[in-house]
Amino acid sequence: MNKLQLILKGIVKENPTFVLVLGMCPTLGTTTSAANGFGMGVATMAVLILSNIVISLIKNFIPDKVRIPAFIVVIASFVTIVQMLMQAFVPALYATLGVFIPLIVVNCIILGRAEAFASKNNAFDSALDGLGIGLGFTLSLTVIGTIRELLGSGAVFGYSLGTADYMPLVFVLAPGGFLVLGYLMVVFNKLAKK
Amino acid sequence: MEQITYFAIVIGAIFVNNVVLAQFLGICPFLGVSSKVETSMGMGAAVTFVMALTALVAWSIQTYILDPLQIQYMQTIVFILVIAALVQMVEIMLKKLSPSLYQALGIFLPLITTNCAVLGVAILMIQKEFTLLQSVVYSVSTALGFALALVLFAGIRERLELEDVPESFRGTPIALVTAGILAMAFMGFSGLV
Amino acid sequence: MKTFPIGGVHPSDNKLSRAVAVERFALPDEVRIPLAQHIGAPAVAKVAKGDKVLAGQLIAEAASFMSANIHAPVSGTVTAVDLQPNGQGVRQMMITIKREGDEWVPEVDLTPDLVRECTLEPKEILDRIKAAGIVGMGGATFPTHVKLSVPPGKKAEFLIINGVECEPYLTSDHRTMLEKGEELMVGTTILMRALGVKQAQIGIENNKPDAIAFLRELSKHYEGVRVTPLKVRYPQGGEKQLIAAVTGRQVPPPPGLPIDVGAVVCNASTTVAVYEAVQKRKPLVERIVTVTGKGMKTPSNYLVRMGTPIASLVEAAGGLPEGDVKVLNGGPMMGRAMVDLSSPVTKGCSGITVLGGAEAQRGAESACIKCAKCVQACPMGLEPYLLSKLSRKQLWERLEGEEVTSCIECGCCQFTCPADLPLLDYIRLGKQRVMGLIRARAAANAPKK
Amino acid sequence: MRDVVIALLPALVVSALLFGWSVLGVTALSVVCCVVFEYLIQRFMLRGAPTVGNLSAVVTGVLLAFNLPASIPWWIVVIGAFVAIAIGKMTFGGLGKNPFNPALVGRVFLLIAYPAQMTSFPQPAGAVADAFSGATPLAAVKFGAVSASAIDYQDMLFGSIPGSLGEVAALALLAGFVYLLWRRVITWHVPVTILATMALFAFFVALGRGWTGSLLYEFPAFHVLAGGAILGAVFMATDYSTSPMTVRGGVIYAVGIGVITMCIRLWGAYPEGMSFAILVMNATVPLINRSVKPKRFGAKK
Amino acid sequence: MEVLLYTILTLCVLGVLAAIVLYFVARKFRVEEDPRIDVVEKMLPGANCGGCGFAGCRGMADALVKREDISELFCPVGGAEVMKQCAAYLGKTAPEKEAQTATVRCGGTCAKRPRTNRFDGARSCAVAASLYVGETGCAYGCLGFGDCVSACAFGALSMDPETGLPVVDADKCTACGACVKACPKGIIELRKRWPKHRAVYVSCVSKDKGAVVMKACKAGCIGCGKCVKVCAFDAIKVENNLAYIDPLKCKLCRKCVNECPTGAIRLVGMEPLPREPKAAPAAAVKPAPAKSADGESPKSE
Amino acid sequence: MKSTLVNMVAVLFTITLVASAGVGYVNMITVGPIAEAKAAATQSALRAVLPSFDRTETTELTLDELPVAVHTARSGEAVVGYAVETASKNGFSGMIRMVVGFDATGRVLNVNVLEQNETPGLGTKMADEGNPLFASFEGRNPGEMKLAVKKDGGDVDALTAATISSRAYVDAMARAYAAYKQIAEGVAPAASDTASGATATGGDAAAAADSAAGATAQTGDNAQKGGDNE
Ligand SMILES: Cc1cc2nc3c(=O)[nH]c(=O)nc-3n(C[C@H](O)[C@H](O)[C@H](O)COP(=O)(O)O)c2cc1C
Ligand SMILES: Cc1cc2nc3c(=O)[nH]c(=O)nc-3n(C[C@H](O)[C@H](O)[C@H](O)COP(=O)(O)O)c2cc1C
Ligand SMILES: Cc1cc2nc3c(=O)[nH]c(=O)nc-3n(C[C@H](O)[C@H](O)[C@H](O)COP(=O)(O)O)c2cc1C
Ligand SMILES: Cc1cc2nc3c(=O)[nH]c(=O)nc-3n(C[C@H](O)[C@H](O)[C@H](O)CO)c2cc1C
Ligand code: SF4
Ligand code: SF4
Ligand code: SF4
Ligand code: SF4
Ligand code: FES
Repeated sequence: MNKLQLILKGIVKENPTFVLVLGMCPTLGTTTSAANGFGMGVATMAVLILSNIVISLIKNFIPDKVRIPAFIVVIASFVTIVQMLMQAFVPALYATLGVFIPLIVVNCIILGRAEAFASKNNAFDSALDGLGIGLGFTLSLTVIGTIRELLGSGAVFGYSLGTADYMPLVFVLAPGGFLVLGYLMVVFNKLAKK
Repeated sequence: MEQITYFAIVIGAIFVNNVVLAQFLGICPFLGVSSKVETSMGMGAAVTFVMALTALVAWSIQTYILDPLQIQYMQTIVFILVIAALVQMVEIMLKKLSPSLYQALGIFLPLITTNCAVLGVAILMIQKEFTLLQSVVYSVSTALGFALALVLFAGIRERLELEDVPESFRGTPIALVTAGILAMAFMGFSGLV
Repeated sequence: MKTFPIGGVHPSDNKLSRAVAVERFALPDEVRIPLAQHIGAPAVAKVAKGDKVLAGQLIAEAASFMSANIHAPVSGTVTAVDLQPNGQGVRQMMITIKREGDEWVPEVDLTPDLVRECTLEPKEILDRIKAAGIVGMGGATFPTHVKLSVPPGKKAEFLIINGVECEPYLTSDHRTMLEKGEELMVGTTILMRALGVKQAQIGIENNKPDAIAFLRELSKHYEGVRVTPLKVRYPQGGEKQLIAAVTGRQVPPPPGLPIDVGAVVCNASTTVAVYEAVQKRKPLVERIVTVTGKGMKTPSNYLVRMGTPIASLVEAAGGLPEGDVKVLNGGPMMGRAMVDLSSPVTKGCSGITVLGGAEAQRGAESACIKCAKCVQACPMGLEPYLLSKLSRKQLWERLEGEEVTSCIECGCCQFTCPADLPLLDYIRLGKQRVMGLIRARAAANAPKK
Repeated sequence: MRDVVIALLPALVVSALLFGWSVLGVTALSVVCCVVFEYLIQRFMLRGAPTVGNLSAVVTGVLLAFNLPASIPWWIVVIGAFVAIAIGKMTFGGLGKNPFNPALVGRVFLLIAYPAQMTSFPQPAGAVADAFSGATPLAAVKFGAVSASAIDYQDMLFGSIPGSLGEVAALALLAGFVYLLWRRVITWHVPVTILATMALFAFFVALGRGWTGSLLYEFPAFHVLAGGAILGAVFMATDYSTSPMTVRGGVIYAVGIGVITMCIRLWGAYPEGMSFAILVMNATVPLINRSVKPKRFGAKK
Repeated sequence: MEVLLYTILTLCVLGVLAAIVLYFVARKFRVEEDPRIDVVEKMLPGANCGGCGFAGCRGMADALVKREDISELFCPVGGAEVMKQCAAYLGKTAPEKEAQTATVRCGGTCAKRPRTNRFDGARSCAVAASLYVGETGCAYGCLGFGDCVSACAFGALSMDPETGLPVVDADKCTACGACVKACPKGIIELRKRWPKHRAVYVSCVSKDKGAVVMKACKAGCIGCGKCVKVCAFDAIKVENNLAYIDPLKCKLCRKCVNECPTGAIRLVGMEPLPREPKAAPAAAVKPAPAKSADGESPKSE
Repeated sequence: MKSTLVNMVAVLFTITLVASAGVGYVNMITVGPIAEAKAAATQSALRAVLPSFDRTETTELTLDELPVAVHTARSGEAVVGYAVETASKNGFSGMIRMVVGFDATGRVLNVNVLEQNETPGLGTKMADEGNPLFASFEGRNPGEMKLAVKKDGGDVDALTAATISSRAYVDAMARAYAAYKQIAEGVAPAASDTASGATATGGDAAAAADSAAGATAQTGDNAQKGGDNE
């Protein structure tokens, strides 16, 4: 497969959110604003790329029965390391993204990609796959976050449009997350079909 | 610390802070394994079992290893390793004991590992400083909350199967919209505990 | 007032021909006699083209136990034994006879005298009924001798005569009870004798007070026979509903049969036919047919020979009204729409209903609103909305699980549905398919045993 | 559906007398929006034959309006109608296919989205001066602004209390109930079971608390008359497509609604729980329909 | 340093423990399942249409792996290509099967087959067929409610509103046979697929006598037998008043087409032979169409 | 790869070994910076509600079953103010936690709502700038006010349509003030049930005290018997 395609497929054809429907929890939980969505996306992408690389490197040595435990330890280690590094050296960034970081461990996408892609391909392709899927994820989360923020609190990336009083707050709460994602998925599928 | 009654833990975990509908945990299996009532019950049972076990093991590890050794920062890794191993175990056993259920749960069984709900519960119960018994009650109730949402949902989706839902909404989108409405309904429980 | 336990509807009864005395219908020039006029195997033709036959002569013989004899309704020449369209346009084997006069086989007693006395053994009674080709005239055309042969291990306790006639419009049983009351009573005692039961009840809906009073009076002279008035509620005449109303016992779901609760049900006209077969050796070659409808000039009850073209009955009752009409073989609830009026009257044909205008039209189907009215109306405790949906989606296994085979096809659900859904159409289809599956399964399992 | 609209009229009239013209304005706007949204969606998105003729959108519109304060800003009504019809109903394919009560989806959405506007109620004409200062009796008692003994039951029967515009007039709603029963649109089981469950629940809680006269918050009649109990029980819990198909299923569903409503009212954060309870039990309806079958003829007991 | 030590110790011990436990559990609960089933399932198209006669692709994969002789098994959707692939993987021989297309054998258009009544029951061929003959005088013809259309999972069928008959889009048809099963009248047949979707077939299934057919439908086969006489390949038979062209014997010579007095023989994808006075039969044995059929490459998908 | 006991154990062992070593190592190099960052965060939270100071001492109390922390801020020897971490569980939905800054005389300087789960648009207004609740307290000494919302006959302007949240806010404020009184003036509030001490100086130690807070809270019941010791 063409390397560029490898990256691009994560954005539309295998979009983790709208097509694979994986990693829904952070998708819904962190998209109360565009900035949060974006931050989570980027953090996930970082871990995804790292873990994809490592897993594709070690895949041949892993017996079937301990595959998942082995992969998950790798992922969790990366997440913990990223978390600690951020906490120590960029506390400001950590302050905004910190709460989401441990969630990355259990983000289905990461293990999903480890299983579906990294465990079958070489390190370079896996890295590209991680990048592509990560970009798709970031993009989706940012879009969802933007819409929820706009509908729920009348702001875009934190800039208030001054309509906050007229906006239905539900959209930044749990139900709004489900609703926005549901309708976005319909729109995405319609667009992707064309 | 406030005295938390077991009743409050149960009601809180099942209704008020339902994992799926209020806490956004475990959404993937919630969407994936909720098209049939029978499978959803199976999944609910599997998750309950895994969660109860996780609660026991995670609590013990936290109390007897991580805390005394002052290595709390290893919490995530250690817990997830334990969960992964447990799930793998359940999977292997299920394949033997109930192949039909295994077939139905398909790829979602390994996903219990990454079911945020399981890790989430383990971390939350430690955060809430529950005793062992409280932890188990809490995680089982959470799992029941998960199962409840799953089964309710499966019922609705089975019904929608028979109806002619607009083409573009079939599948995940309608499930999400339904979940949204259900989440609104569950907001009514807020403040109960 | 006695009635059945669940469901039911109340359509307006429209018994236009209730007070019209039965009229003997002119003999037709040509009759067509289908070989399948009953449930079970079609009869086997005993005559060929060119044969001369007498009225009452056996022209087709029962093919097996579950089958029935067929006799010539008129005398004449057989002109064809071939496929002919029935009322639904479907090709069926029929014997065509060109009538020449009206000569009967000699053993038939054609006098109107009442013969009360019957001293035959049950076996002999059954043989005569079988020989006369009697089948249920209440609609199901189930061979009566089969019904009367109580299987070993079961015991009949009640005989119930079905004089309910709950279908709107139809009055043939009603007129039979009024005009052949004595024959009905004697027929009842014969059936009791054949079954070895001590008591019989005649169930009649409360909208026929004249028949109730008349038969009550007569029943004083017949030991063990009682008249039971019943609430006016469709389908009071359904076999299972009638048994429940009269005895309080519920026939278990399929494969449960009335005999499982000790009951045998016979239609009033069937009972009169039994009288004629046993006491007068007269086979089943004629019956009373109600020809009715709001657009008909003279709604009537005719005594008609089998095989008479239905078109001639309609003509006699004033002809088809103008406009869009629907002709039903049977009543509006259970009748089958006909597309070919030249098709013949058969043993199960109790009435021809002509509906016109709005009555003939089914409303345009809209979405099911889940109002549950069909569930409340179903006398069998089924969920028609679900059955119909599952049938539409061809989910036959689930349909079987929802007990579609219990459906008696009464049409209450379709009648009551505010969304005008063709519920029964789909349920019937589903029931057929499920029965097919069950049979196939039974066939697959049978050889192994 | 026409019968349902007719049955809702008495309450509408009483409400208009109590709260003035705005009642009619809100109701009309809600109905028009519901009908228009349904028409547009059916026509341009589902591409089906128009279905507004069946009047179900009108019922949804009226019931949505009945769940709003008379003083609600107009744009909130429009949003509510949109949510009710677009999300609550047409997403699922329209009439009869929606698992949740559309009007309640709209109402709960608004309640969560615009809590301030949705919980300030105008004072009805003829009310005891300022007894509740814009809070419903339930809220007033629950949040301790008024003691339950100050409740005037006569006002509650006739509707002279603050509240959503259609929920206050108990007698008018009951008249509608009788009409629906008479026309055989609904059976009595669900409404009566809900109200009875609520009354009994209140009674036992009161008993458990030793019947302390000072706070008769648990007084059964209070709960039956207060808030949306009657409106919900008679008109919203009975909605065909979102309630069970069998009588026995209906009773289970109704008990569920009653219990959840009372739990929310007594111990939850919200003063009123009817809408939530109905929605939650709506979700259980498919399961109830699956497991509670009608009594089959001839089946063994 | 201590902390680091503990960290390593804890995790390693847990890791080893997990490995050991998993190993023993796995041994205790071992399940044998042929892993090839998964592989074969992935090779199959995954349409789950049931055209192969199994409940979904996995059923087929199971059979392919387990059965010794797989020459009976065929996936119409994947076609010979896929079957070869599977067979190669499993080391078995693939079945050979000619490509086929669904063919609607009824020419009774609205214009040629007048309506004699109107059906107002459920809009379903299966239902109508169980109730009566249909809206026209022909007891064998298409009922026109499109059960076949809804049976086709590939969108290959559609109803032509003009004729009231279904039309096959041969490019989309995978010959799964679902429509054949769905049609209660047995009108649809899977026939050999020629290049460019050419075909010659009798577009009628009526077994009625000629006179009856003519009364009901102007396009029906009357069983006159003229086509039989003209066919040089012995491909046509008349039985029960109905001609049938064997698709495997037919060479698309088209001679029968002009012979049919009612036009019941349909020609697809080709120009008819010029209508000229009878040509010498011998000259027509190797006619143009055969050449052109060979000459043109099959239409690529 | 096929699984055997040996390779399973070996692989998992290796992976966990490498992983734990890696994580452990990163932990070692990050403990210090993380602690510093946390301390800085606490300090900045305090600075937000207090005038400038150069060190704080922290006292942990339990008032009405809820833990309260009083940070006494000094500039040199002079007390410049007190920051009280307080809470109320009477919120519309759940706990409300906030930091209240008092000056040395007990006037409210600033309030920082740390945590609340109120209804957005109603109760959440308590965290907005210039909301009526804060406006009622700003620059005033709670001791001189009637600590109740106006509806209940007090001096505090409530948030519109959110009396519950307002009451909770006032409740938290009252608790903060009581704690302040206890520390600043040594007056044990009548309703107080406890106080236990952990005094520390300087930025770094504040963090340590912070992490000990949990433990203190847990033993609150025992500490009660100890009475107030500072
Ligand atoms: C296979 C079969 C066997 C039956 N056996 C008996 C029987 O043994 N005894 C009996 O009383 N009726 C028997 N019946 C008759 C039915 O109970 C019933 O009378 C008949 O189907 C007509 O009823 P209906 O007009 O209500 O449909 C049998 C029917 C069927 C289809
Ligand atoms: C819905 C329904 C309604 C029926 N109504 C009558 C009726 O009114 N009168 C009647 O004699 N038979 C009626 N039948 C037929 C009876 O079930 C039963 O077949 C008949 O009484 C048996 O007697 P027979 O075999 O002599 O016809 C009805 C059947 C069904 C399914
Ligand atoms: C959806 C909803 C959300 C509410 N949220 C809050 C809240 O966050 N804080 C609060 O104090 N009261 C809340 N309430 C309670 C009501 O607004 C209640 O009427 C009010 O607190 C007391 O009335 P008052 O403040 O107008 O005097 C809420 C009520 C509803 C229905
Ligand atoms: C008895 C009855 C009650 C109804 N109640 C409601 C209701 O509470 N909310 C609503 O949106 N529609 C209601 N409808 C109208 C209609 O059923 C509703 O729009 C459907 O849920 C749409 O599928 C009701 C209709 C009937 C007959
Ligand atoms: S036709 Fe069948 S399903 Fe319908 S009411 Fe009658 S018995 Fe019930
Ligand atoms: S009566 Fe008709 S609309 Fe009502 S539930 Fe039954 S099928 Fe649906
Ligand atoms: S047209 Fe018939 S054979 Fe062809 S794909 Fe469709 S259903 Fe299958
Ligand atoms: S071809 Fe058969 S299935 Fe298709 S519309 Fe005609 S009758 Fe119906
Ligand atoms: S991300 Fe939570 S379960 Fe998938």
